[in-house]
Amino acid sequence: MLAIGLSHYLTVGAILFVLGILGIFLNRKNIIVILMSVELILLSVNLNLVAFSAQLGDLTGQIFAMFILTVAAAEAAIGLAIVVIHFRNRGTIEVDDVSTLRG
Amino acid sequence: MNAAGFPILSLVTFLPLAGALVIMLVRGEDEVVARNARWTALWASLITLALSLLLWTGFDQTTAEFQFVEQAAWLPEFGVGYHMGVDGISVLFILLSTILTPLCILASWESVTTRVREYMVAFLVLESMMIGMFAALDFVLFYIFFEAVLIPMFLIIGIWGGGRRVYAALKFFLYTLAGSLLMLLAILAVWYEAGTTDIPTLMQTAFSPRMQFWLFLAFFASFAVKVPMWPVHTWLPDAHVEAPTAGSVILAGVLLKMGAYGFLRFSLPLLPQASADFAPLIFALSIIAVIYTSLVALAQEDMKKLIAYSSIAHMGIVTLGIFTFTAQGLSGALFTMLSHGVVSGALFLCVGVLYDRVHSREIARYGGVAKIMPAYALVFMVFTMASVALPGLAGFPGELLVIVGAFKVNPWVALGACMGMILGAAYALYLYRRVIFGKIVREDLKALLDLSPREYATFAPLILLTIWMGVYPSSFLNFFEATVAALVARHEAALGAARLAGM
Amino acid sequence: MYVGAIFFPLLGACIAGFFGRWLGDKVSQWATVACMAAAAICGSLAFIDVALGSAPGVVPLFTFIDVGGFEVEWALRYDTLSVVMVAMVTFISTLIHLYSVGYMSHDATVPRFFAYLSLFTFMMLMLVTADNLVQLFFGWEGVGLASYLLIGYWYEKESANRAAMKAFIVNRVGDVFFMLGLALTFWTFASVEFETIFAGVEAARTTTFLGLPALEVIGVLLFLGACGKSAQIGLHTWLPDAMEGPTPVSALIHAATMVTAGVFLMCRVSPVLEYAPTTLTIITIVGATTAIFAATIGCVQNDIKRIIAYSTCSQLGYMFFAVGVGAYQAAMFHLFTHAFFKALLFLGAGSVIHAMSDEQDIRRMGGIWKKIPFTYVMMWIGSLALAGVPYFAGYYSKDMVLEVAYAAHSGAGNYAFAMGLLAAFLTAFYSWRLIILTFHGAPRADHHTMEHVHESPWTMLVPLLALSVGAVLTGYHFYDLFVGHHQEHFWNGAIFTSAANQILEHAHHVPEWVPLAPTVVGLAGIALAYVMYMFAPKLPAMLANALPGVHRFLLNKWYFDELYDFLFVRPTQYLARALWKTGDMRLIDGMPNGAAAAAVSVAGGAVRLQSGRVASYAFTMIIGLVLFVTLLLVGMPSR
Amino acid sequence: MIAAIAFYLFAAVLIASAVMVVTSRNPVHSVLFLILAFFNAAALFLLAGAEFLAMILVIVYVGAVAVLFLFVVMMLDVDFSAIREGFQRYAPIGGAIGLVLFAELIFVFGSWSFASDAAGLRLNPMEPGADNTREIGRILYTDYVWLFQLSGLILLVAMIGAIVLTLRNKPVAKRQDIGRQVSRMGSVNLRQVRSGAGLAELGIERPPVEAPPEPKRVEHHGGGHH
Repeated sequence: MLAIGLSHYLTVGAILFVLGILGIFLNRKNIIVILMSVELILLSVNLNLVAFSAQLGDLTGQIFAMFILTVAAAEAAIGLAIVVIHFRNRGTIEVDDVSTLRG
Repeated sequence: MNAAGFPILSLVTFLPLAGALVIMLVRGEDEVVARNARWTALWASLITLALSLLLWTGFDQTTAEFQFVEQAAWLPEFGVGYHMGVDGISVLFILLSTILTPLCILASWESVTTRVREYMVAFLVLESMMIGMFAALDFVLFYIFFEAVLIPMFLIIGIWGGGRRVYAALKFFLYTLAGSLLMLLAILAVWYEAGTTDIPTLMQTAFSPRMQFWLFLAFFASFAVKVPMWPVHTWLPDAHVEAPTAGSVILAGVLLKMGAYGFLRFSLPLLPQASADFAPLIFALSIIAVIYTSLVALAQEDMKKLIAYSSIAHMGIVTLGIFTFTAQGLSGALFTMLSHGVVSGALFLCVGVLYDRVHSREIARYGGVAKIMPAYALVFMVFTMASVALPGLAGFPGELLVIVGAFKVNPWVALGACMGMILGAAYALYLYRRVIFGKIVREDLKALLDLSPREYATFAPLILLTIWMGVYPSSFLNFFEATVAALVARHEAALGAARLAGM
Repeated sequence: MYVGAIFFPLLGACIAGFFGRWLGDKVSQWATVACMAAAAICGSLAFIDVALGSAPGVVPLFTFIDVGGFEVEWALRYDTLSVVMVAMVTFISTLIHLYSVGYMSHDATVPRFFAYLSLFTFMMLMLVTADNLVQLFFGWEGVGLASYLLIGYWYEKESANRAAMKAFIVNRVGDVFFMLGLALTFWTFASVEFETIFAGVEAARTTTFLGLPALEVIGVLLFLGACGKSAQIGLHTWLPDAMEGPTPVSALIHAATMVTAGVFLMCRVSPVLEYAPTTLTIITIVGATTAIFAATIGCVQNDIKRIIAYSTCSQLGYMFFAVGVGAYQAAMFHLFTHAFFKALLFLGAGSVIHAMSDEQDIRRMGGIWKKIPFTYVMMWIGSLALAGVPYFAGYYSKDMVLEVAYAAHSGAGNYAFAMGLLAAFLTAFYSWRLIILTFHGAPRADHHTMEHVHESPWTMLVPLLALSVGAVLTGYHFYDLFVGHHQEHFWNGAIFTSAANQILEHAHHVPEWVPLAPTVVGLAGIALAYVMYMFAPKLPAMLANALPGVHRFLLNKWYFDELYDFLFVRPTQYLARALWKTGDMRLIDGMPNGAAAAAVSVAGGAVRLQSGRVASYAFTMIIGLVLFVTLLLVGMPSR
Repeated sequence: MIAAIAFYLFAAVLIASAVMVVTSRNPVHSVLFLILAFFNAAALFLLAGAEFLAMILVIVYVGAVAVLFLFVVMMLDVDFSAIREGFQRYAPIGGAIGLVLFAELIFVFGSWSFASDAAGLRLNPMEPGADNTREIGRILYTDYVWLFQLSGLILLVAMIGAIVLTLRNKPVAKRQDIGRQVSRMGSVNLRQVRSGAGLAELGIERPPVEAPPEPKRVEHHGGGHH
């Protein structure tokens, strides 16, 4: 029980993932929290990759995690930029109002 | 290289295209452009007509071989080539196209006033594609022309048509396209099987019965829509009603023949077994078409729609004749196609004459026209009678031959076709009676003018043709006699071989 | 000469039809008359040459159709049968052209009328000189066209248009059978040329078609075709209505020539019929029924032309049953004489109508015999010939027809004889009913009309006179040639009778009361007419009141029109509408249009999914992910 | 033993803070909890032996991303109470979906095992005793150099994108346009100005206003072609 194995990491990753998804549902109006939830989800993925990497002794997982990190950072930057200009234009960050995409 | 000594078929095919190019280059004020476009189009089509008459004189009627053949490598690695040539089946259709086009241009001389240049370009392109389709001896080439015909016609209906033109044009386009896509599949299958798309080569190729079955269905889908056969005919009345007069003329005169031509050119020689197997189905559909559409025509309130339905009935006779596989039936079908091209085209022109004056196609709107337009009444009478297959006029020899041919195969089928004759007389005379006869009740009709010289010029060749075809049909029948005989012989040989193989 | 007889009328038609507007009424009408006269001279010369001089021949023109053994030539066949018709048609047609000059003088479009009339004559001549069935069909349909045009000549009259259309379409029904018969002939004999057909009849006796003897089927089909043209019962409905046309038309087409085309056809194909006994029986029965049926209707009609039309119908019945018992010569003889006296009657009636300012109802005539004595006499002559009073033309031919029917000694023959006798009685009765009501008694027309009653111009009277000569003399004069002892030499093989068929011989040896009977019943009919309309004018009304059912039945022409209307016309109209509105617009068009509409509505639904709310998209993605994982799990192979 | 306790501790804190991230009412708190979550995740990475990644997580996520979040949240004047409406409405469906997903994930883990030849299929096996950072560097700069460059490019694009998006181009702002300055032609007169003279004395020099060009005169030839 006390030996920490792969499954422990995976369980933690799964919980984190579900929490991230829950976060999207719960804060469906607040786009900032949604972005944070996405970060959580990505974190859970990273956790899984690292866990597998450690278990198998294969560095590829960590390399992958690094790339994910990069993309996550870029995503956060762009996402927040969009939030900022949206707020600047509309005065709110409520996602429900964003429906001009409907066409 | 061929009897004429120069590539006459390519010349005839692409000359109208050159004319279209010239028209497109015309610049200037609208008025000038329109006038130039009209004259250029007329001359281009007349020169094409003159050239195509060389086909008439130079054609050797005694052989079933392809003549005036031109061949050039195109995609040799795929067995696709530029191969043109005519035999007895196709040569007269080229002539029909070249004769009808100048008449159409004449007929739209005054009635088309907007975008004249584009209209004339569309017509010349249309002519070019039609001729190319009838002359093509390569499947891919054929398919290209076959499909390309759609585009100018689509534009002609969609731009210069009547009130519901967009609906009609779309319906026309979608129906035809849906069918021809299946044909594309079939062509691919044929190519896959035989490794070439050269039609004369393919005619020597025997396909397995299973393959024939599917190929026939695919071709059938395409050609049946084009003919059109019941129950995929409903695009035709709409297209006819909305199309401008000249568009209707070409549609009825040439475009409908493309389907039947396809049957003759591909289904019969390439797929003899499947053709024989499917003949009962075609008979049934044809008879339904003849009786059903004749009845529907009887109830029409729109002149063009009535004539459109009558076209479907006549094409039913054509498909019936083709699938009798007798010399009489085939010749009759070919002759009916030609005569129908002339007669129904002329009928649409007749409607156009009234439409240009009154701007209505409603039958109830007219009555008593004979009183003020006696010459017109006579012209209309000639074509009406030709349409009901009165002996001595163009419609009769074809219909007679088809019925004689059908009688051998199945007397009841012949009886069905004959029912069409009765109903045909009924709807045609009913139309004539309501439009031409009776008392003039509407004031505005009293001021109508009789035919103008331009209209005389349009109708005169058609009347001459109608009478010529009726009185001396053998001058036309001789053209396809050898080809039809060869076709029948090969068909019977193929069936015989299949029967032997079956045993 | 042979070609001229046929093509002069066409020339006349073209002159009047195409150039009438520039030539004027006078020139064009006289041009057609001249052309017809030339044709008549050629025709008569041909008659002398071919029939009397026994020199039949064929004048080939050019190839019509030649497809895979189906060879048809344009050719003029001159044998006795055709030349009799040619002579008669050209002669009567010339007279009627002449008559029309007077009759149509007040019409607005005279050249058109003459063009039609000449066109009709040309077509009729093509019909009778045809060398093959297709050319015959050309003439057959051609006369149909001409009759359509002529019936509908006054196209502003709705009833005329309707009658014209009816005539064309009813004829078409018959033509269909003709065409089928033609097709079967071709597949039986491998030819449609008469020469080949007649030569091959013997060999074709064993051929069967659908289990029936082919010759019988051909015979019945051609007979049905003839029924349409010759207005036999069932397909007769167009003939009375055809009286909407101008009177010369009625005389030419619907009495003398076109309607007899059916009889001519039957005689033409006599070699085939000779081997089709069942067909002959059918022909006999139909012919006899028509004879009596039309005669009964004729007795109660009030329109002067309709009465004569029904009488035509009835006389055609006579001809048919003569054919039916195998006496083609007798049929031709009756056809020949009938043409004269029936044309005379019609033209006389035309003269009456002309005099009465276009009044056709005999109930509004009467008391005019003193004012138009010439016409009156002519009508008498015509009626006497029609009723078969001795020494007039009809006497010889009708007697002959009834004698052959009696001599046939078959069930059908006896039926035909009885019906024929009864019809002869009725014929005489309604003829004199017509004469008495028209010419005698108190004038029933209004004062204004009566003042204008006048004899017709000479152009109308000359033809009457010429025809009356024919009506008196043709019977006596041609009896020997047509059906008498010289008949074999005269016909010269144009009519084929098998060796077993000795009906004409038998007909000359019937019991003595048989030739006498028609005369007796004819006179009785005349007498009855005098009693009922001259001496006791109240009697007809009483009779009609006593038997209202019968009277109405006859007055409504046995309800044939109503029956056809109910059986064919209305269902067709209903079906046409139903097929169009339901079949085409709802079902066939409904499928693609429905598919398009479905696509539009699905797309509309899909559009609502695209709300533009990012959160919804995110939800959808997540739900999709969950579903995807579920799918993976379910699809994962269990271990 | 110690490691196990540490794992449970960090994992518990990680999950707890993640819960707080998604449920806390104030986004500032959310961000702070997010930072806490990242720290704990980094600790877990450390426990798994991925030291380099753990450091990167702290530096990049905590140092850059989370701070960026914090900036934005604090910078934008958002009425967060309004935004929280509907929080309850979607909780059940979110919970249900989360539960299903969680159950599925657990189910996957439960019924899953390594392939027998997994060890042989490794691309970059760790050598026992090797330095994690050194190894990663070695691989990253050799085998994955293109991908590495690409990720750099992505970051560059993201940076440019963010700048372009948020750059305010106010029309009133004054900017120097060197091109216009250079291309300016001699419309400015140089003049000797007495030193010490103010604008009030001299007035503002403006370039002379050009007179509008005269309309072009159309010449009419006598009898041109028509």
